[in-house]
Amino acid sequence: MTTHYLVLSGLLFAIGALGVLIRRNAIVVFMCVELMLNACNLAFVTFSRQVGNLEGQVIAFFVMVVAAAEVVVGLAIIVTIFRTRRSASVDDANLLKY
Amino acid sequence: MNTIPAPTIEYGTLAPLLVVFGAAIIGVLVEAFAPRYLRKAIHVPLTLLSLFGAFALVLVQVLRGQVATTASAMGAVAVDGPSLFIWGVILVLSFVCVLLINDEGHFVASAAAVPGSADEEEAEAEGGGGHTEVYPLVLFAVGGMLLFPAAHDLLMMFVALEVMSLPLYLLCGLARRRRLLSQEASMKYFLLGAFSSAFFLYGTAMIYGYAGTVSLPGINEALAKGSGLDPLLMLGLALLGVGLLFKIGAAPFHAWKPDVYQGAPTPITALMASGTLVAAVGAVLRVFWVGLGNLDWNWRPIIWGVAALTMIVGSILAITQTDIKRMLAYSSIAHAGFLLVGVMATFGTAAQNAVSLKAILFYLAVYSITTVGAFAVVTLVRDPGGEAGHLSRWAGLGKRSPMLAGVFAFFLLAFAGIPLTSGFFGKYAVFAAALNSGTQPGDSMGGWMAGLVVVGVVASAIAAFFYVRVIVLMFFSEPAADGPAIAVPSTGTVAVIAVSLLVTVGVGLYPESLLGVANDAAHSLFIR
Amino acid sequence: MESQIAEITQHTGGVIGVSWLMIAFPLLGAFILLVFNRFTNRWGHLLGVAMSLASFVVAVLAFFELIGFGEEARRRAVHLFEFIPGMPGEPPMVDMGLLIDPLSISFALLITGVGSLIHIYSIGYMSHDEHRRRFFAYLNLFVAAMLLLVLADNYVGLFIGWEGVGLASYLLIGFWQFKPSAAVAAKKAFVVNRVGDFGLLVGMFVIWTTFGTLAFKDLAAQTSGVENGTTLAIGLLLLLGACGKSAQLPLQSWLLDAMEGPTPVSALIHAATMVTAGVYLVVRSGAFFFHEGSGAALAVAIVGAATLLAGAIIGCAKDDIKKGLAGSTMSQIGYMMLGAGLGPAGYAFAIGHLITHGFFKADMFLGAGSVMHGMNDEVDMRKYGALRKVMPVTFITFFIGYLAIIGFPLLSGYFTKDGIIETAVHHQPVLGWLAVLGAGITGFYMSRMVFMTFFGQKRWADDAHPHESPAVMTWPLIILSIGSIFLGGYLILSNTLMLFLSPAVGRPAELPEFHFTSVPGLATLALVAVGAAFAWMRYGRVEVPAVQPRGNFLTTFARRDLYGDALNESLFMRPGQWLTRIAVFFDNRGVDGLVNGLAAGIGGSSGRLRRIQTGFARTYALSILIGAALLTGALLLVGNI
Amino acid sequence: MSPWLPILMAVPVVGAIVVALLPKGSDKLAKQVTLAVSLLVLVLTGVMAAGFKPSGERFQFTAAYDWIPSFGVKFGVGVDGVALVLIALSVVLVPIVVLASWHDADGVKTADGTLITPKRSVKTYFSLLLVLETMMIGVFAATDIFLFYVFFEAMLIPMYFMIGSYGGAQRSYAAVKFLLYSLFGGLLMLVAVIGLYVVAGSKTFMFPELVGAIQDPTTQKWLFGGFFIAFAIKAPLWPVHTWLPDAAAQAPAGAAVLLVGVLDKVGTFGMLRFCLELFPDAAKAFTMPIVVLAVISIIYGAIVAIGQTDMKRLIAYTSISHFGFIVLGVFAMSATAQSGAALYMVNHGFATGALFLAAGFLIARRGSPFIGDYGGVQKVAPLLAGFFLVAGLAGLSLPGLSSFVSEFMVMIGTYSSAAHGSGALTVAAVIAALAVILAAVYILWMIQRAMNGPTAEPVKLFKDLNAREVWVLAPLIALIIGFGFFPKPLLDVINPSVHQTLTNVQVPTSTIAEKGTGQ
Repeated sequence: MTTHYLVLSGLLFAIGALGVLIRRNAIVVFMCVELMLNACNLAFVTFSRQVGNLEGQVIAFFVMVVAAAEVVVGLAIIVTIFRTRRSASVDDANLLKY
Repeated sequence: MNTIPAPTIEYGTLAPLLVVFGAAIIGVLVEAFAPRYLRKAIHVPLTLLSLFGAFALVLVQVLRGQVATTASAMGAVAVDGPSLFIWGVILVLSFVCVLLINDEGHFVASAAAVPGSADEEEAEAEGGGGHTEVYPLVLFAVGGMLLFPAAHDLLMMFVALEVMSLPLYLLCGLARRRRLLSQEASMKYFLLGAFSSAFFLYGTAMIYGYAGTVSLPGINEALAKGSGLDPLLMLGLALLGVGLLFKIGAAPFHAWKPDVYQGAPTPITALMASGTLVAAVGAVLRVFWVGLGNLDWNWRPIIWGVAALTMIVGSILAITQTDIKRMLAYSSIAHAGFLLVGVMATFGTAAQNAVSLKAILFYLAVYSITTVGAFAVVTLVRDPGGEAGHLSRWAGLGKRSPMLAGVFAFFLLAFAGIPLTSGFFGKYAVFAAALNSGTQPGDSMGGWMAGLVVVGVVASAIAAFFYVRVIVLMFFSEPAADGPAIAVPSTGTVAVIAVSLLVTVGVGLYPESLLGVANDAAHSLFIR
Repeated sequence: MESQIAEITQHTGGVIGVSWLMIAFPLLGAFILLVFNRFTNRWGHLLGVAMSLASFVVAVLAFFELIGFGEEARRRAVHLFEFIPGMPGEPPMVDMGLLIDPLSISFALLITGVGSLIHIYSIGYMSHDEHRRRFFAYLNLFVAAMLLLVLADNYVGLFIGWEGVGLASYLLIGFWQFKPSAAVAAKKAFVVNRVGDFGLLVGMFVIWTTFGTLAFKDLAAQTSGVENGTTLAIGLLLLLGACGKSAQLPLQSWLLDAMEGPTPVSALIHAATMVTAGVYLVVRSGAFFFHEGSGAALAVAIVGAATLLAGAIIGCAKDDIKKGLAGSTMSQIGYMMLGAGLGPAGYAFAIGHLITHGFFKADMFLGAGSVMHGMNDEVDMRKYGALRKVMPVTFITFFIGYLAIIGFPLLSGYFTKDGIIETAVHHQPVLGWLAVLGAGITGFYMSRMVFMTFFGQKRWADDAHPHESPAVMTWPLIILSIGSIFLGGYLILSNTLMLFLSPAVGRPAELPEFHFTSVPGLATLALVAVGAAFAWMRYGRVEVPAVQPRGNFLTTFARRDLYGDALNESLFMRPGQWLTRIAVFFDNRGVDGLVNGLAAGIGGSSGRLRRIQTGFARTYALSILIGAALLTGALLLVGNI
Repeated sequence: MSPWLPILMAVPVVGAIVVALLPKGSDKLAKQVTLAVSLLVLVLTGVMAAGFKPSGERFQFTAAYDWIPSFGVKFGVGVDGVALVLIALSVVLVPIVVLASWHDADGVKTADGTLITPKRSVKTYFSLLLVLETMMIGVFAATDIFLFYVFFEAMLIPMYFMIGSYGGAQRSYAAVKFLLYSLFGGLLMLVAVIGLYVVAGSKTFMFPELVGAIQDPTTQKWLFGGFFIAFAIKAPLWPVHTWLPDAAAQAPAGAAVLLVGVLDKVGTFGMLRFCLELFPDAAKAFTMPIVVLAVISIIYGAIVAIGQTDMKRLIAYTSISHFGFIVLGVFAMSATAQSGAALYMVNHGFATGALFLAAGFLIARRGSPFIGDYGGVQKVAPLLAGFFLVAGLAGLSLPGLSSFVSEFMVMIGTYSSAAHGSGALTVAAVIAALAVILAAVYILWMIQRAMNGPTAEPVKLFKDLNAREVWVLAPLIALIIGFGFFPKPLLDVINPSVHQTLTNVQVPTSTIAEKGTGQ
């Protein structure tokens, strides 16, 4: 029952994490992070049902709000860097190293 | 139907928090409605006053002896002794950092403008003073920092984490010079920060699944009942740890630190290196003591390894750095390791916990204030292209500007933990707490604690090398012909450096002043 | 035998009570001359002489006061000050004091007497040297140190004097330090002496550990009941010290080089006084050497016999007049050691020979100095010849000294040397007959020296204008030569010296009688005559080549100082240099290299590790993920332990 | 509560602040103020020392103020005999060093006019010197172990700057090496200090209260190790000695004097005071290994010294050899040896101080530390050569000079020590005695090469010592000779405190008890 949702959540999280690792485009990377957050939401909701209180569901709402705020900030940053470099590849930005 | 009980909010207790957030919101309004030429004139007093006011409110609580003994805001926020101490420290630090931020020329006029474009020139000509959004953003970040260590449940902690981090992501990208580096720092910090907070959140979810609550005391209770070996719990604990350790920059989650510290505008670096670290360590302490106190058998070996690794990685990698801010970033990593040694010691009886807590609080206070001072000095050493980051440009500074170089050398000695500086007593306090905890009856990790302290000592010795190297450069090398210029410091910067110096020297000579406060704070312990 | 040594009595008042003045006068002289430096240039030498004479006067007065006491009360200790205090509530570890007894006063008289003469002589000899003042300062320093050596009532005081004379010797050998040879010789003398000092030092350790005291007074009664091994060890260690100071085998090599110093120095330090300190030490420490069953005394005698032969052989081959005399000094001290190694029976002869040798050898050294003074400091005897006519006083005094040393009957050396030889033949026949042989060789080489210098043809350098030395130099010669004639007879006939010394060193149960016609005595005389005749054939009758001819193996052996230097070089110096080089290399590369290597290792690992920070955000993300995995794994692992 | 020691510590630091605050261009005034302050301290110390009662309490002139109650740390000071003589040594050396360094920061010109060190900040140098003086007094006076540690580490910093800013060509390498080496040792000691506090559990760092506090032998060994390594580095003992030649060779002569003469003594002082008394069982257990290290130091230092071409390095190696003697004396568990070691600390300060300063004067005339660049100095500068010689002779422990008494006591005490049977220590003493031969070689060979022989061409320009330089060396030489013949004033003060130490270590404290072991 809830196990499936948890597995799905785990899969989503893993996919998100993997996406962050393998995608170059900053937007996609960022979307993968959002995917991870949503995996969390799914887990919260599932657990909410499993443990039998509503906290998890409330948390999911909070997370959505935070994620939205993150999008705002994130896109602003990515756009700025795109405008400067004419590239949204995260690998291109590697002046800071060693 | 059940009636939803009206939440109780302890306004008095939470007042410092509310003042800061309130001021931040007013700042946004100012940004939206006030004419451009007025904005700075409003922002600066508003920001400083709100921080000062919040600090005053903290003081009032402490001096009136009204430190809360139960969690406030329906168990969401715990304004206990350690929280108040941390708040005080963060407020002082942010006040000081605002003075630095206030200085001309650190921030770009228009973040959106492409570097070198006509837009940028226009914005420069028009705005002159740079982004005034900086002020409300800083206030939000400070608010997040205040909330982060005080959060009494994991959700509040997550929200605080984001409130603290999101403005900082932006602030990192606002440097006026070396825009590319700044933007890159911003992006890296953002992506990695978001990545790690996803881990934090997923960990929270797992723990929620295990304990049925995200409230820290609730978790602890559940642990007391349960076997404590649930994979769900372990996974949750690990992922939660990732998020927290990321924020304090412990190895192997430290990679963002050097890049971000180097790229960000120096005043922001100062804020991150001091305020964020303090807040994050506070949060770590709270999570481990309040939330996972019954699980110390499990997490202490892990923290042992992380602490040792962090100290060594930070010290060793700093040796070959050539950029001063980057070097200080690695130094900050090493210091995070030393702090973790203290965290190791927070377990068991309340008395032992208080000793360790006192040590860490003291360490945090002295280290962060010295850090701010050091970065303030960094802002003054200039090249035609901005700050002279490369270490080779610092050669012979002692001859050009003996005062400044002397002060910086003193800060470095404090970082190295030479006696008669504040840093020494910080290091001593933490090591002493660690050894002391090792002798607690029945602690199977006693020998390990001594071992960790020896690792810390070795790391200190290695770390001393790169601090000393800078002193060698400044004092024992001949200045380059076209050496860096020393910017005429503004009153604000002078004040920052003076305050840092005063604290570093004062606490170095008479640590009891600050130790007493830390002691009182620690003795009231975290609300469990 | 020990029972005959008198108890030491504590003494206050009188001249003996202020006998420290003997040391203080010359010390003050040295102090003034060195500290006030240039300001004393004009009258410094006079001050030096005055201080030495003052010391002599005190010594003479003390001597008369001493013989005023009964025989059993002739050992007077004078307490000076607490030198090394003990732990709280305990007596001092070392109390500094003086011991005025027949033995020490004999030395004191010799040192101050001969020393004063040499001081006076030096006024003339050094008159042209711009650093004459400094020379007198060093001479005064030497006298003070030497007096401390013989007068101290404990081994530590003795040792301070011991090294003090070493220092003075170092300074005076290197007086003309701008000559590299002098500088090297000075250093060599000091270093070789230090080898001996090592022995003396360790000897003191053993004495302290065994007896708990370093004072002569307390030692005397305690030797009974001590293990033989311990006394043997002490004896051998002290002997090592004595060998160093007295240039005995195997530490003889420095003495010949020491002739680099001005001639009065050679006379005073390297003939009359300092080099005899070893004999003093052996006699003073007799208790250790003659403890029942101890072989230490035999070792002393053997060393003495070996050295007397070695010195004599070396003396035969030297063309340098001073080195020839130095070889002879070695040899004569060998005799003294031999005597001292025979116990109370030999002590008096050893000390007697020491005193007469002090006179006649000083006489000859000063004579040699007088010759050099007239010959532009030429030392090569092959450049001398026929000097008897131009420097008659020098010749006559030198000749008296010569007769004394070869043991010409009725002169000083005859009595003392013969005493040693006869006692040796009686106690240690082999060594005794070797000593007889040595006397023969002495006859040869001393004759050779006299013939080469004063007889034969002139072989002078073109610019040499030999002349007699001034009165200030000849009078000391005359006085010394008078001593060389009569002193021996006075001391030995009727056992004057032996009886005088006996409270301090004991005496044999039966007093010896001097026989003019004993077998060893006659044999000695015969051999000396043969040696002298042989010398006459080689160097008196025939012309001496002005250039040193190539000698046979034996000559080369002697010329090269019996390969002593070569031996030292190959055994100690070269391995030492190698060891030093290896140690320096090891220190730089090994010990320091390890430290620097560690530092470099950390730095290098830093340089490599920082490459992990690639600058790619995705790499960082990977590190976070790996970290998360590790954390999870570790937690699960720990949880399941 | 006696105000003496706090006053002694305050005077130099106040002086340092005054010097630092003097207006620009008042270099001469800065020097004069420094000299005046250091002389004042000397006088004050003299007056204080006159009131010391050797037969009285062990610690006198004690004072203790709460400093960091949270850590149980007190500002506790007080002196026993050994500390007193070491403080005396420090305050005697400082005015001498001030006078010796008079022109060191002005830009030193050689006899032929080449500038060997550029002009540097005079005020800084002299205020660092005064700060160092405070710390030197403090480190010996501290009776609170934490306070001791604070001074132990903090005194590195002024010395670090003195070497790094005012030293020779390789100064920064030497300064860093010095600092890191010492710091590393210090940190290990810090662990041990904490451990001591924690394990003893008496909530105090006051030394008298901690004596005997640790009973468990294993704990003692670990803590002993922490202290000992720090002190061994400081002393320095083979094989952790290599920082000293570099530091001493690169430091200006004055700083080198304080470094070798006083700072290093903190190591041996610490062994005597802390390693022995706090951890007596461990000290006894480790006696043999330490004695072996000490003997290696003695011989090794001497042999390596012989091979040096650089004068100051040579002197540094001789010091390593001498420190071997001191360590040997400390751990020989014999009253005589230990008194000798304590006395050696003082005498070595004078002797090596004089030697370093004389070498410094020589080097200032030529600009080269290499022995081979000199020759025949005696001819042109007899005074300099004379002082150099006496200092050198003190270095080779010539009897009649102060170092002899101490070396003699160390060796004879070691030889006769009853602590460990006579065998091993006897051998150690005999091997150590070999150093008297090696010492003659390294000192006299140096003198032969530098001072004797024909006068080298550049040396002909040398001027002899001027009045200032004579006043630098003369007091040292006077002390060396004076204490050579009359060490009683020092030993009378040292002996009771050594007695106390050995009582705490439970070793026979009588010199008499040492006797008779050879029979």
